[in-house]
Amino acid sequence: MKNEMQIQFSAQSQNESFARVSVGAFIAQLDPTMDELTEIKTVVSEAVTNAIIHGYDENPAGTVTIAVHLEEDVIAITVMDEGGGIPDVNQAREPLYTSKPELERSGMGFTIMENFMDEMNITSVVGKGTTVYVKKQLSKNKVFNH
Amino acid sequence: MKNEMQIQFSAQSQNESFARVSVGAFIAQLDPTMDELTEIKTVVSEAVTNAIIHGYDENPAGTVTIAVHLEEDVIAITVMDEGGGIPDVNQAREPLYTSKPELERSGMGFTIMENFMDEMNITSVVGKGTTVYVKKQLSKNKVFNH
Amino acid sequence: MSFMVDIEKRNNILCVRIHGELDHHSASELRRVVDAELDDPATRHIILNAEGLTFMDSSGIGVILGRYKKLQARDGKLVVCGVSPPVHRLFEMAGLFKVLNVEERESQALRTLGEAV
Amino acid sequence: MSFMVDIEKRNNILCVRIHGELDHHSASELRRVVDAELDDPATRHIILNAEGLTFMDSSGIGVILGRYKKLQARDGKLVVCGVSPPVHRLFEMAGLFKVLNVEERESQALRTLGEAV
Ligand SMILES: Nc1ncnc2c1ncn2[C@@H]1O[C@H](COP(=O)(O)OP(=O)(O)O)[C@@H](O)[C@H]1O
Ligand SMILES: Nc1ncnc2c1ncn2[C@@H]1O[C@H](COP(=O)(O)OP(=O)(O)O)[C@@H](O)[C@H]1O
Repeated sequence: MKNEMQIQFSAQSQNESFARVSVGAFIAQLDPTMDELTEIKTVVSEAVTNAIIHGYDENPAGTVTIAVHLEEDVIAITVMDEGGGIPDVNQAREPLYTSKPELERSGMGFTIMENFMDEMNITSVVGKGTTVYVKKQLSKNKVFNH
Repeated sequence: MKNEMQIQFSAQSQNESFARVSVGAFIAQLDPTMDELTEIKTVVSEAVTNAIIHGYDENPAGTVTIAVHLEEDVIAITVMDEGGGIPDVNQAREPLYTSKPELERSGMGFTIMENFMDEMNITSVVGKGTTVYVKKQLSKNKVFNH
Repeated sequence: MSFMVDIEKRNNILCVRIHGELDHHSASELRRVVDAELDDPATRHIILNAEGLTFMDSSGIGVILGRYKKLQARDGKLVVCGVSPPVHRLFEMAGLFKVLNVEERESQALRTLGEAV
Repeated sequence: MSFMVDIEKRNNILCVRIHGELDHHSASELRRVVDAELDDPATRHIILNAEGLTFMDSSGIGVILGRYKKLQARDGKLVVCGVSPPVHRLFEMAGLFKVLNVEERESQALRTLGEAV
């Protein structure tokens, strides 16, 4: 089965839960385990929160875009913003690194995303925006294939 | 409060429930009553089903777009397709009229949408597509304003 | 999405219990299951128990009317029970109460069809 | 989204029970409620009861660490209880168990802080 969707919404914190629920409802058709569903919702929450806080400095005029692509048992998610961008992606990926300690950010966002998914790619251009691509193969079919 | 989102997805029937859940999660921030939430989910389901069945003849290559705009206690929803279009909109709006009785359509979709919302507008061009715009003021604030 | 049909046969009555969300997507599942049973000419009446339904749109009306017509052809009855207020509203809008028998519970529906419970 | 904080004071201990989804949006609510109580210098320890939590992301880690630092400054302790497996995993990833006291239930957390229950 192949399926895809895209959602766009204004950079407001109350949309973080909307984003999680939407992606969760979309991937439900692949019948993920509860753990997989939680992991994916967490990853979406991290990436969307980053776009809102770091990308747009919580300016609601900004737009966050999420694209989800399903094919067989593989979920690919792209979270995009056209915000400030990341000057040093390698530094940003480091556990506990945050550029906004004053907002009590933990610096764990990218670490969690990397841990919960099979693959993570970050493309960012300062002044242009950031795109985070993550991919995960659901375990179920792997189990049945063996 | 002002907020907006847009979702796009391929014209497949399993996305009908995704569309309802997404719109439901988005409007939840206005704290609608259970009845209002059910009405809006039903309206979304009707319009999306029409786009998939009538607009695209269930061809998954088609894309359905939903845009939701919130402002104070007013919800405005637009459901768009770039499918076959409606030759006679007045006829289409009539209760029990359906062009696909062989699919056991009831012809009640537009009647339900009109009944559950305050306003409904249909724009359609044959060969270009259909846009359904619906609007609803949530009751809560009305109650408190008196 | 969650949709489930379970069925039970009692003489010439088919009891159909539906759970979850009935829309265009799940309507085809309901149609498939019920029509397979209607292939047996001994099945004459249907009781549709909608107690477990959490959502329904006009696709549900279509599939119910479709089964109603099939039963009419064999002089059978369709009785619906466990109708929630939102589903009730849709039935009313579509004028379904003019053609359908409605009972509160499955036991009453069975009695309506002359079955001892 | 659903998020709720409720608090109870027991001598110098603030019991904070959180329910629903803790993300960046709701973290500010939790911060506001708890910091208002920490304005009172008599509040020395916090028990964070996460039993009712249905979702948490790294924003939750940030707000918890922030309160931990505030308590350290007054020689107080932060004890967390009712941690579900998904939340446990996030705590582990962030190394929170190195600095936080964790107990299974609120009664145990109270005992840890020397409060009779
Ligand atoms: N969408 C984004 N736009 C701009 N900068 C970002 C974005 N996402 C992440 N960053 C940068 O990467 C850093 C690390 O991100 P992350 O690991 O999620 O931690 P945190 O969000 O807690 O700071 C952020 O502090 C920020 O500087
Ligand atoms: N998006 C659409 N594209 C093309 N035709 C449509 C669309 N929506 C509705 N129609 C037309 O309007 C008619 C009435 O729609 P509706 O009241 O929803 O009933 P039903 O879907 O049960 O046929 C349909 O049968 C179809 O001919």
